[in-house]
Order: sequence, then C-alpha cells, then structure tokens
Amino acid sequence: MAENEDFVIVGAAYKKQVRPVSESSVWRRLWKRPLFSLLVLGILLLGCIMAESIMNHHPSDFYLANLNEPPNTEFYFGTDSLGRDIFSIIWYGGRVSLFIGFSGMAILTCIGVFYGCLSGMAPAFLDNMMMRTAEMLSSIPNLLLILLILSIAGKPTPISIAAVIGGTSWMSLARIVRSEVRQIRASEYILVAKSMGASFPRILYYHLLPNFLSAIMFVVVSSISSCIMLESTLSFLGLGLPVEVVSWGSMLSLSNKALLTNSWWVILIPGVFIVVTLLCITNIGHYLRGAVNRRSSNL
Amino acid sequence: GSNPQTSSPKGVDNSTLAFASGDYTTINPILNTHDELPDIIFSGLMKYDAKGNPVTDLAESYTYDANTLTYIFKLRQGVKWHDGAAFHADDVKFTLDTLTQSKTLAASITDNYKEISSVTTPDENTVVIRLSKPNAAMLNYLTIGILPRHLLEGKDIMTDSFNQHPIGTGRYKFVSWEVGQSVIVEKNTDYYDKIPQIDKIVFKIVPDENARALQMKSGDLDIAWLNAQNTEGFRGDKNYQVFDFKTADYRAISPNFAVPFWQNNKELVGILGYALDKEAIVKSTLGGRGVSAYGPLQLNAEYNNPNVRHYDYDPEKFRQAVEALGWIKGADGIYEKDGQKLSFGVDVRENEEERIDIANVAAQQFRAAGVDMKVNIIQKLNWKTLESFLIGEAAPFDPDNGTYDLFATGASGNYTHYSNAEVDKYLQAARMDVDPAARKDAYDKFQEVLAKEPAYIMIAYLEGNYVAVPRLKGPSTERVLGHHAVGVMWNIEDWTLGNS
Amino acid sequence: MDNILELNHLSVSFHTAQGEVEAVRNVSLTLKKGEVLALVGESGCGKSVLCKSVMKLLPPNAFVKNGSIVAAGEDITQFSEERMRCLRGTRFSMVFQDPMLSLNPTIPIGKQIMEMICLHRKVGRQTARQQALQLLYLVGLEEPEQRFSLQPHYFSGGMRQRCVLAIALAAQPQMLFADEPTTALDVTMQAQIIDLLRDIQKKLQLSIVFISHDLGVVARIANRVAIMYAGKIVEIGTAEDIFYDPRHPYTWGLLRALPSFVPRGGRLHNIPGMPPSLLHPPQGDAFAVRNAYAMKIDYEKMPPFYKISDTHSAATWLLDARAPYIRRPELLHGESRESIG
Amino acid sequence: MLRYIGKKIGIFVIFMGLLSMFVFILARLAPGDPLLSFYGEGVERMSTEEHLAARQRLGLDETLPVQYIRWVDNAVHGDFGISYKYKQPASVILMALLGNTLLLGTVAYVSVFVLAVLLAVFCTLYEDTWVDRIICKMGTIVYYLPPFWLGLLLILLFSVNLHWLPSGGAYDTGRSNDLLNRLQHMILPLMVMVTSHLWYYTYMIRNKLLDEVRRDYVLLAKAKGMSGYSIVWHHCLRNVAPSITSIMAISITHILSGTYVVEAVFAYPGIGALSIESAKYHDYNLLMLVVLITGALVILSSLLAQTINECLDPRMRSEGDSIWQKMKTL
Amino acid sequence: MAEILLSVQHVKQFFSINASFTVEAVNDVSFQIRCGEVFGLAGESGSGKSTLARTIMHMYEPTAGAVYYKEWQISAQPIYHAHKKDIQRNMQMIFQDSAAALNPRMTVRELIEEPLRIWRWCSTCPAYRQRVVELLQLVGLETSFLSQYPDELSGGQRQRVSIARSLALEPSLIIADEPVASLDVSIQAQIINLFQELQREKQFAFLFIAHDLSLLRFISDRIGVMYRGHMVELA
Ligand SMILES: Nc1ncnc2c1ncn2[C@@H]1O[C@H](COP(=O)(O)OP(=O)(O)OP(=O)(O)O)[C@@H](O)[C@H]1O
Ligand SMILES: Nc1ncnc2c1ncn2[C@@H]1O[C@H](COP(=O)(O)OP(=O)(O)OP(=O)(O)O)[C@@H](O)[C@H]1O
Ligand SMILES: [Mg+2]
Ligand SMILES: [Mg+2]
Repeated sequence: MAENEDFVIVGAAYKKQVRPVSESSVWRRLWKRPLFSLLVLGILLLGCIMAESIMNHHPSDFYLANLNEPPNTEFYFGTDSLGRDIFSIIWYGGRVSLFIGFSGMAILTCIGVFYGCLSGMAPAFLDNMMMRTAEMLSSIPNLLLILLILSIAGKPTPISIAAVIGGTSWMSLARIVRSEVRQIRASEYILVAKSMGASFPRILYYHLLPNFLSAIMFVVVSSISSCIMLESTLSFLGLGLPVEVVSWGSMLSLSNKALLTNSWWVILIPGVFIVVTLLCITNIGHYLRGAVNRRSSNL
Repeated sequence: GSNPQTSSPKGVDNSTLAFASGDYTTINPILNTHDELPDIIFSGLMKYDAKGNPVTDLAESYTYDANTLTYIFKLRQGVKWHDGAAFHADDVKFTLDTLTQSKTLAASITDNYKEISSVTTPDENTVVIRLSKPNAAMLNYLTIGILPRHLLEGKDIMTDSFNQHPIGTGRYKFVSWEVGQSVIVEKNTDYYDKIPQIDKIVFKIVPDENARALQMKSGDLDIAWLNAQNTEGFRGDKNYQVFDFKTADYRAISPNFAVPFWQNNKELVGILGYALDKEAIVKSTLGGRGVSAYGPLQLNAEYNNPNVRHYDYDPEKFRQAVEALGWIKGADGIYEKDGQKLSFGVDVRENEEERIDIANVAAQQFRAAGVDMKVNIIQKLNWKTLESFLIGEAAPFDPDNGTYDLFATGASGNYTHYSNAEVDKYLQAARMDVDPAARKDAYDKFQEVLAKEPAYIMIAYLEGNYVAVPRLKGPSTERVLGHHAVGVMWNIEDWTLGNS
Repeated sequence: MDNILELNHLSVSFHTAQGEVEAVRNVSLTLKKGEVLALVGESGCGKSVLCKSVMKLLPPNAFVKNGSIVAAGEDITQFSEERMRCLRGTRFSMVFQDPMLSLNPTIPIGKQIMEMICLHRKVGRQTARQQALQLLYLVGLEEPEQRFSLQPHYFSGGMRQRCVLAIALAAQPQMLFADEPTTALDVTMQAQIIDLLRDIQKKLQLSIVFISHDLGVVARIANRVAIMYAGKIVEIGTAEDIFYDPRHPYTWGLLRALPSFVPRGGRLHNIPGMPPSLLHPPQGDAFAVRNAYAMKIDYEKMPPFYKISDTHSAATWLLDARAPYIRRPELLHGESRESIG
Repeated sequence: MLRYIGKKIGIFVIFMGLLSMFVFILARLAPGDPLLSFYGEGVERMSTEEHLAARQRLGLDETLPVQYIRWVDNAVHGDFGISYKYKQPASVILMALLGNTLLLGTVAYVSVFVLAVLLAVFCTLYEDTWVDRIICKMGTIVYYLPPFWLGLLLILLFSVNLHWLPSGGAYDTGRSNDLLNRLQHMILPLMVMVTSHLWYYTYMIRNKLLDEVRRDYVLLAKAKGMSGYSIVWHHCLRNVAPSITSIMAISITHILSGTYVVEAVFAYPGIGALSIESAKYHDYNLLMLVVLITGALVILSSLLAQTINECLDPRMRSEGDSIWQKMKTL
Repeated sequence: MAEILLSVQHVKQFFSINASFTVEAVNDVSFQIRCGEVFGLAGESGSGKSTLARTIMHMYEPTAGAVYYKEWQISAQPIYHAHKKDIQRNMQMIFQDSAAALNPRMTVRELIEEPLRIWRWCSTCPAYRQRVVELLQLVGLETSFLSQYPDELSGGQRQRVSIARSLALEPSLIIADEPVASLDVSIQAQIINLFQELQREKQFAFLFIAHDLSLLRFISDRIGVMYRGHMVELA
C-alpha cells in the first residue's frame, strides 16, 4: 500500500527538494579572512592614534643621560645616540607616517582613478592628449618634481607633504586605470547604463570602479609604502618635515647612521615596524582583491 | 689600497693612497677656500707651518717696510709649473690682481686682499706688494695658491676649463678627474722642496658619511674623515688607527642684532650660555668628540686668552641673571617680560645634520630653563629676517682671519650686525700692528670685551676624526685643522705608506 | 574490444567556497569505435565537465570523486599529467564550446596548427606546414595558403570553428569531443559544420562525443544519444530510440520545446522551472520539481536505470512496474522530424 | 610609413617643448637664489648692484618668456648653457655621468624585467601552491625593505665582512673601460635597485598572466598536449607582451629615479644625485638638461613600446582595444 | 493602423578599419515599427543586425540616413539631446549576452533598481524594493534572487533579470538583440513565452533580433532579413 502511494503522480513542484547542507563552509570563509593582519594593523593603528597615552617619554626630547641604551625597562625599545626614546617615536612617528602614507595614497588614488576614468571614457583625441600629459609629468623623475613643488609650496607640513607626494605620483595609476577602463568601457553593461541615461559619476562609481578595483589594488596598497618611503627620502635629503615632527622616515635615516655602531635596536625596530605594517596592509588589500570571485586557472 | 701591483722597496708601498673626499666642482685655490686638493696642487708665496704660522714657500724671502706699507718678495728660482713652464713673478701679480680687480670673480675671500693697492714686478723674481692700510694678517692671506698667468690670462676665471684641469706648482700634480668618482694626483718630482713619498693619491668621492665609513671598513679607503659616531667603531681595532685632530671649527648660536628682539635684549646673549649644558651637547651630538667653547680664539695656540668669562652651564646662575633683568616665568614655564616671551627662532640649513642635532638639543635645554627657542630648518639663509643662526666658524691660523670680518662693525662677514666700539678698536689695532706682543695684547683685550658682551652663544669646538689604515705613517695631529677638518695633508710630504 | 572509451560510475565534483559542486554524478557510458554519441542536456548539467574530466583538463579544484575512466583498455583515472599529455591530441582531442575564445588571438592560425603537429610527431617544419595546410583543406577552409599566417581575428566564426577542428584533428586522434561546436554559430554555418563533422567522421573513422543542447542538431549527426540532467545521464539510446521512443519526461520536454513544433501565435511548450543547482543537488530525482508526471517517490529516491531494449535505457520511476501508465504526450511526427533533421 | 614616422617625430617634438616649458616655469617659480650655486656663500656679501650685475651675466634678469625663448634658441643650436654649480657647460657635466647611469639603469632595467617575467611565469605555473605563496610573501617583504638601509646592509655583508665585492664607485680608478670591473662594481647597486622594483613589476605581470591562463585558449593548448610551462611561455606571455611593454615604458623614470638612493649609498657617480642637487640649488640649465634627457628617454621608449605592440598584436593598430571587443560579438 | 513609433530611413553604418578597408556593416536599411508591433530581424552572423540595433540606440552615429523616434530624428545629435530623457526612458535594449550586459559587481536588486534610481521612479526606499519585487515576479523569478550576483545565476535567470531591467521604466520600445541565442531549448521556450505574454500585456513595440527564422516566424508580426548589411526581405 505504502509503495503504491509512492507511485501516485503528484506533478511538478509538489514540494521543495532540499538536501541538508553542512555548515562547515562558514568557518572556512572566516578563516580565509586576514584576521591576523587585521589584528596587528588594528593594534598598530590604535597605538599610533593613542600615542600620547602609550608613550612613556616625549618623542622629540633628548635624554642626554641615556645615550644609545639598548632596550630596557625604562626605554622599551632603547634610545638612539642622542638619547631619544625609540618606543615613543615609533608610536608618535607612526601617526605621522601612516597619515602621510594613507592620505598620500588617498590623494593619488582619487586623482589617478578620476583622471584614468575620464581619459578612458574620453574620445580618442582627448584620451591621447590626457595620456601624453600624464606621460610628460611622469617623465620628470618623481623626487625631482616633489622637490620643486615642495620648495614652491613653502614650509612642509605632514599635510603638504602628503598632498605633494600624492599629487605627483598618480600617473602610473592613471595609466593602469585608463587601460582597464578602455577594456571595460566597451562592455555591454556600460552601454546599457549609458543608454539608460546614467551620469558619468554614477558610471564611474557603480560600474567602472568596482570592476577595476581588483586590478589596481596592489598599486594602491603599495603606494602607501612608496609615500612613506618618499617621505623618508625627503627627510634624508633634509627637505622633509620640521625636526620636531618625527616620523618613521626620520627614524629610518637614524638607522642608517646606526649601522656601524652595532645598536641593533635602532636599526631593526623601525624597519620591522614599517615592514610589518605594510605587510598587513598588503594582506588586507590582497584579501579585498581576492574576495572577488575569480575563475580558477586553466593550467 | 686597491692597486697592490706596483712593486717598490721592501716594506714600503708608496704607490697609491686612497683618500675619502667630498665632491668637487672646481679645483682652484681662489674658488675653493677650504678643500684639500688646491692645497696640495698649488702653492703660495707663503705656507703655514705646524703651528699655523706663515713661513715662506714660493717666496725665498721677504721684507716689509712698515712706513710705506710695502712687502718685497724674492721668489724661488727654477720653480716650474706642472706643465713645464717656468714660474715667474708675473704669475703672482696675475693672481693677486685677479683677487683684487676681477669683475667676474665672486669669491668669499676677496675682502682679505682689499688693502692691496698695487702689485708690481720689477724683475722676474721680485714681487712688490703695496698696501693701502696695514694688515697684520697679510702674510697669512698670501698663503693663497698662485695661479699660472700663461694659462688663465684673459679667460673667465669662474668658468674656464682650467678649473677642471688645474696646473699648479705644488707638491702634487693633477692627473685625471673622473667626474663624480675620483680625482687622481701624482707626486711632483720637480717639486722645489721636499718631494712627497707617496706616488699617487686617489681622492675617492664618497659624499655619504655612512658609505664612507663602510668603504673604510671594507678596505677601499686608506684614510677618511668620519663623524664621531662612526669613528667609534674603529677605535681599538688593530686594523685601523684613528687620528683625533683638533679643529678650530666651532658651533655657536649667532643672534641677528638687526632684529628687534636682540636689539632690545643684547644682555641676554651671554646669560643664555648659562642655560646650555655644553658638555652634554658634545657628548650626545658629537659623540663626545669635541670641547665646549667659550671664545672664537680658544684653540689658537698663541693668541687665546683663557681668562675671560666662560658662561659655563649653571641653571641657577641663569635663573638669577635672567630674573635680575626683569624676566618672570609665565604659566607655560617660559620667561616673559612686558608681555613679551623669551622666545626666538634659530635657523639651521637643511643639509647640516650635526647642526640640526645641536640646535635641537640646545632648544630642549633652553626650554627646560624657561627659554623658547624654535628650530627652523631652512634651505637658504636670509640674514635680513632670521632671528638667529646656528653658525659654524673657524679661525685656525692668524687670529685676524675669523675675528675681524665677523665682529668688526660693518665687516664683510658680520652678518649678525654685531657692533661694539671697543671690539672694533682692539680688532683694528691688532690688524694694524705687526708686532706680535702688541697684537697679543690687543687680542687679549678684544677677547675680554667680547666675553662681556658676546656676539655668539658659544657651544662647542669639533674634533676632526680621521681613520686610517695602520700602514699609513705621517699624518700629524699637531696642526689645528679648519672647517670640516680640512688640512690633514698639510704635511703630506712626510707621509709614507707601508705594505699592506 | 572495440570500446574506445568506458566510463564506470564516474562522479566529478568541484571544491568551491560555497561547498562541493557535484557536476557529474555517477555516469556510466561506453563509446565504440567509429560511433557518434551525442550528449544532450540543459546548460550547466555537466556535459563539458564530463568531457574535460576524460581529458583531465579540469581546473585544480575539481576531483574525480568516484568511478573510473578506461580509454582503449587502459585505466587512465590515475594517470599523471605527463602521461596524459601524450594521450591528449593523439588518443582524444577536443573542440571547445566557443571558437571565438579558444584560439590564441595573437598567434597565426597556421602556427597554432603546426604546434600540435610538431608536438606529437617528429616532423620538420616544412612537413608540418604541409600537413597543416592539408588539414585546412580537409576542414574546408577556402584559400588556406593565404590565410595560413593570419591571426584569428581575421576569420569569421565559422572559419574559426573550422580551424579549431583542424587543430583537434592534427594529431590524428581516435576520439573527438565536440563540445557544442555549433551553438555560437548561425543556422547556415551550423549546418555546414555538422556536415563537415559527419564527413570527417566517415573519412577518418573517428569516434565522436558530440555535445549539444539542441536536439535538432543532434538528430543530424548522432548514432547514439545520451540525455543528461543535473549531472546524471537520464536516458541513453540510439538516435531512433530517443527520437521515436523517448521514455524520460525530460526528453519529452526537450523534444516538445522546439519552436517548429508549434504553430505561429501559439505557445511554445516549455519545461517550467529551472534546472537545480549542482551545489547541493536535491535528493531523489532532480527533475521531479519540473516534471508534470512526478510521483512522490521521485522526490525521495533516485530512480535506477531501466533497460528498455539492448540499446535503450532510461532512469525514471515511470518505467517501474509499480508506476501508473502514462500516455506519452504527443511528440514530433515523422514529417516534423524531417523538418529538423 | 613616412607619414607614420613623421607623426611620431611630431609627437616627440611637441612633447619635449611642453616638457621643457613646464619644468622651466616650475624651476623658476621655486624660491631661492640660483646665484648661490654659482658664487657660493659669496653671494651673501654682494651688494645690490653686484648682485644685479651677476644676474645679468647669467641672463637671469630678463622676463621669463624671454629667458625661455633664449634657452630654446640656444638649445636648438646645441648649447644648453653652463651649470651654475660646476661652472662648465651643462652638457659636459651630464655626459660625464650619463654613461654610468645609463649603464647601471639599463642593466637594472633589463634584469628587473627579465627576473620579473621569470618569477611571474614561475608563480603562474605554481599558482596557489606553497612555492608561490612563499615567493609572494618574500617578494613583498623584500620590496618593502627601505633601499637606503638595504644598501648599507649589503655593503656591510659583501664588502666589509666577506670582501667579495667593492663597496662603491662605478669602477676602480683608471679602469673606466674595463667592463668586467664595472660589472663587479655594479652588483651591489644592482641588487638594491632590483629588489626595490622587482616585486612591483613581478606582481603586475603575474596578475596579467593569471588572468591570461584563465582564458579558454589555454584549455585548447592544453588539449593539444602542451605542457603548462610551454603554454605560459609560448602563448600567454606573448599575449601579455603588450601590457608588459607598456609597463616597461612607464617604468623607465621609476627606475631611473631610484638611482638617487643607490648613488648616495654606493658613491656611484650618476645623474640621480646630480638632478636632485640641481633642483635643490637652482642649477637651472643642468636641471633642464636632466629633465629633457629623462623625458626623451620616456617618450622614445613609449613610442617604441607602441610600435612593438602594434607589431605584436595587429588588433592594437586601429583605435586600441575597442575593435576587438566589437569583433567578439561577431 | 497604429502610429509609427520608430522609423529607420536609409541608414548606413560604415566602420573604417584602416585607410584601405571599410566595413559596411549596415548599408541603406529602411523599415518602420508601429506602436505595439513585434518586428523580427533575422540574418546570418555578421550581417549587421547588432550594428543596426546599436545605431538605433544611438550608440553609434549613423554614417548616413536617419532614425526617427516618434517625430524626432534621434540620429541627429542636437535633437537627440533635446529629447534625451524621453528617449532614454522609452527605448530599452536587451543584449545577446546577458553575462556581459549585467555588471558582475551588482546584485540583482541593484541591477533592476538602477534605471529606477536614475529616473527617480519612486520616492522611498521601500517603494523601490516593492517595484523590484514586482518586476521580478513579472519575469518569473523569486524574491530570493534579490541579493544574488549575476555570476550566481544561470543563463536563463540572467536573461530574465535583463528583461526585468528593461521593463522597469515601462518603455514603449524594446530592442532585443538575440536574447535567446545562447540559451538552451527549454529555457529558450520559457523566455519566448515570457516575451509574448509581456508584450501582450504591456503592448510595447518590439524589435526582436535572432538568426533563427523559425523562432522569428513564431513570435513576430513582420520580419526583415538582413544580408551583408542590406535588408533583403521584408515580410
Ligand atoms: N571550475 C568550476 N568550479 C566550480 N563549478 C564548476 C566549475 N566548472 C563547472 N562547474 C559547475 O559544473 C556544472 C556543469 O558545468 P558544465 O560546464 O559541464 O555545463 P555544460 O553542461 O557544459 O553547460 P553549457 O551548456 O552551458 O556548456 C555547472 O553547474 C557549473 O556550475
Ligand atoms: N565597432 C566596429 N568597428 C568595426 N567593425 C565593426 C564594428 N562593429 C561591427 N563591425 C562589423 O560590422 C559587421 C556587422 O556586425 P554585427 O555585429 O552587426 O553583426 P550581427 O548581424 O549582429 O552578427 P551576429 O549574428 O553574429 O551577432 C561585422 O562584419 C563586424 O565585423
Ligand atoms: Mg559546456
Ligand atoms: Mg549581433
């Protein structure tokens, strides 16, 4: 009887067919997130933001009684040859450096993306002109251009340095964006959006940006590092920030000096902080990029 | 050494010395005033001995007539330029005329020669120099290298290619110049005096201090001037020797008396010295390689007057003195008077790292004492507006050089607008008087007056630390060096290089 | 032993972020020498994956979950990449779904063919060139000499498809997988390519696995037809079996959906609903929710294969002895079949 | 063909004109006294008249347009003026150092890209395996190491401790024509330049390649029986070559401006330091020349890249990429 | 007879690849579509169907000839711009490849909402959602698709999303460029049925492009066949 019941025709959509789904995948997805990087970066950022309450010494003071001391309980990361407390400088300087890094990145990304999109969407003639202009600007060695503009801009502040660095380093990003946009702009969804009457900012924001974001992610993230490095090069050249504003960049030039004096703490600690920070940022950027589903390789 | 291939007598390899040098743009004694190369390629009528006193060089002898203010120099015979041409009195006249009359020349030293009214050459071996005013330091100034007339006459001294292919009469001959890389000189075997023993000197251009230290370590250099910190790494290493030269190079904060703050507060200049722990500055910024400074002639062996007021570190004394002047500490810990803060800026040029450090440490010490000194890093000095400058000066030789032009009212180097009638008087007297005893007396007085009303807040004298390989023998620390420790090669003819 | 390919209970899955995608589920089939087997099914039912898993061209996240692949008597399931490389091109080759994308856009057509020849046969460049030209003649490309050194973008879709075919045939394979070789082409081109395939198959005695979702196309070329649904084969038989005596409701649906079957102005017969996701394929018969003749058991249990004749079998509970008799809906008549075949 | 070349030359000339104008104006807007580098500290002692006369001598008293036109006029006749600092013709100074920089730059440039391509191919072949992951991590870390620091560290290791390599200079004195010697001196600077650029380009090329191996033609190539290595090498690389050449074209200044650090650390005589100094001390003529040279290099290489791309990929010839897009829907 | 909605008059569309070679993609084509009419356009691959559609949509400027929408000559730049709003709202296009025509980074909801948002169709957020749900139901999709990305949909579902989007603004003319060519038979049948129902219900004019004549015969009121850029048959 029961058997026959099974063979009663009930037709389509009689009930939903489901199979129990194991929940393990949620864990796996969470695991793939760069939790560790986020944590480390979070701690670093928090430390820099709350530098005042963490520091146990004044970052730009010279503790002349404690020259060149290795890390100890009073000076957690030791002191340099002028008696400055490296621990405090790290946090305080991190604030300046990260500010310059991030805002430089923001500026160059904004300019680069906007310029690149505009050029990519423009008719051939305008596009050509815009690209040649960018090429012209980028043919002047970056440092040289920064130097010239900084000297016109007057006394450097973190903001002006970030602005100048950002304002002079967007060209290669613009070029990448442009070539991406050139590829995307012929795609049909852009045509659709256009034929529906979408404005340029709308197309840029909803259609172009999300689609080339992954392509420029690495360039954007690594521009944070190049902004920090450029600032340190400027410090090295003596054109950087006023002395009372310490940054990781000025710390790096300190470590150059200390190379022969076996003060490993002066050499290593700032470098480690910079590299770790950048690595974390890269990891997170990489995740953001990878989060967009990519087909698997055909190889 | 990098070229061990040339053979030489046992135990001695005088072939090539590698010397770490800064970059050169020109090699010309009247354009480069403190550089090593012009010193050894060119020679002057006079030269300095170990003590820094002028003695004859190209001149065989000289006489001075105080009434007519005339020097008559007899020149050495048979001296040859490196290109083989004979050296004449004309060359001397040409050089001095260039210094005094050239329209295109813009060198910082021309002021030293402005008393020369005429130069004549009665014959090939005699030069007659007539002065318009007495100048006791003239013999010092005549140590300037003599330029060859036959190569430079009618040319623009500033831009002529001679500056890159110098021909002199000195101990070493210019051989080649690889731009940015090295300048090579070899010994002048026709030299009229003691011929140097080291065949060849390579001036390796290594501008970066750390790179220089590393090259020294890696054996690419034989002798190099290093900063105090880097020198530490070589001390006690048997593979290296360290020469600690005294230098007449000092650092001070020089107030600009043209700005209102200092015009109103001249008295502060001296007192501020009490607030600076100079020993600590030397220890930290100079790695302990230096001495605290109290006067511009402090390292002058003959003319120094140690018995002047010193303004050594004494915060209590500073407090009393400054409060005696009516300053009262404000709520922020900075002194105030009549609503004005005890606050001024100090300018430092961006490329001078050790000065920046000094300024920063000094600023911190001042702040602790209640003085607000702001450090400004600048690219270009503007003496019209700056409030004070972290100055570096040196008076290694004649006391006139490095005092008169700095402290006399309206003198060419007196950018700070310092003016003190008594100082002027003694400096003038010392300049006019050729008699050493009288001069000494005048300089003693000058130093006393200057100490009472100082022009600078003196900080420290630097040391010049040269690191060399042990096989290099001969450098003598007897001589007090000048700015940037220039002058090690003053006795280059005595240097020898052992085998590596 | 003329079974050139045997699949035994083959299951292939993909690891994805969402979970396991079961693209091929328990598929068994055989292919004889000189036979044309058509695989028919909706998009995403696993046709391409099936072919690629035989050639081991699946991406790294795919894995053979179960079953074995036997080619010309050799079990190649566990073959290493190196050994597979020798088989690819010679034992079996493949014509991919999209001729526009499967040619390298920057390399001249001729070179792409020669590459294949040089790879598998020790011949000089000149001979390879000669052979490549012959192949281009074979696939009916006009003026092959002139076109030999042109990049693919100078070619129309049909011409490109011919070139891909030439590449696939270059190393004289025993077996060819043709993965929807005509879908992207228009009707005239489609007909040409199918005729060409048929010719070549006859000439070279090839075994072909022909993939399509268009029964009309299949009717023109196939000896045997396998209908796939949601990773499984639901019905398999000779072309006659499938077209004249289909047993699976899904096959009925497919046959009825052709537009030429309905007079103008009418409504096309369609199968309601969407094919299931293979991410978590449903329990029971996957077709049940779209099947007007579904029985309760269809929602619970996977139907087994029922043999209808020696060549014909189908997996549906309708063939079970206990099932009620269902009158097959009216299908294509003889003359309509002519119109598509 | 002639028209093609003519067009390229036209672009070149306009480009150089605009570039020189831009830098000319920028340099002169920057505050500071160019006389300072000519006369040294002496400038501070000059009276106003002397100062004026000196400016006149250097032709700095005229209005900007006049100065610019005169500069262009001279430059067209091959006279680029004298360097204020070196007091010699700017071209002489530049030529003396340009060779060194070009040598180092070219070798660095070539090795960066050769290594980048090799690494990228390697990473692509082993995508998502531990080798790839390790290379990526290492590459990123090395890329982030500050070049100053790395340079000094390398000297410490290879010259001071191991005595394997010279620590500075472009060649041993007097052996400027000894290529081997030059190479020996170039190894350390090269290592710094390569490490500070390598990963950036590797990563870009790697990404391009990863996109490329996801194309369908790869599957066809694989079905032919080609190995993964030869697919990437013969097919994918060829297809990403246009992107690589365009990246290479823009990277020239990137790599050239990287020489500054290297020159400072390794006392390598080159134009990097020269250009910085010239900008810092308002050595206008030298600055202009340096910028023109790098500008010419960039535009030439980008024109070259364009030409190469057009040869590699005929689709590029007409209006870039769009036509291909259209053709796809054919 | 209903009024003429779209009129294509002697339109030519040439692409010059280089100096010596010009593709004559569309060559002197004329036809008209009335309100509520279904016009089928057939032709083999490369015959210029898509190009014609794009020219009508003002994506290309015609080399010669004119396109009239109602009484406006929309192929002329100034006139197009004067009536841009009306045209953009009332002419919608559905592309052959639904995967390419849907932005892969937008969810179904965002995709369908986009034209509504551009035209400020509703005043509140819930109203937008309401409208999207309505549209989804119209094309036979469940609301559970709202937050899915195009990659996660099957071809048929994607095509439905495209259709829903093109219907969002209730246009008077829809141009469908081979909307079912890449779909398999059963899905194709579903979509065609859907088109027919919608067309009957909403009474929009329809330019339907396909290369399958049997399909066209089935759906359209009139058919044009293109061959190498020319319109060769009008039935
Ligand atoms: N690389 C992959 N990763 C995950 N799933 C995949 C992958 N490739 C294919 N699939 C899944 O496998 C199933 C079968 O795909 P397949 O390509 O074989 O379909 P098909 O029958 O060839 O369809 P079509 O007619 O569209 O070509 C699909 O559901 C698809 O989602
Ligand atoms: N932007 C363009 N530039 C150059 N040629 C083009 C362009 N767009 C289309 N063509 C050419 O115009 C012709 C017609 O192309 P179109 O895409 O209109 O054909 P179709 O009829 O839509 O073909 P299919 O059925 O394959 O979609 C083709 O030969 C094509 O190469
Ligand atoms: Mg498929
Ligand atoms: Mg089309």
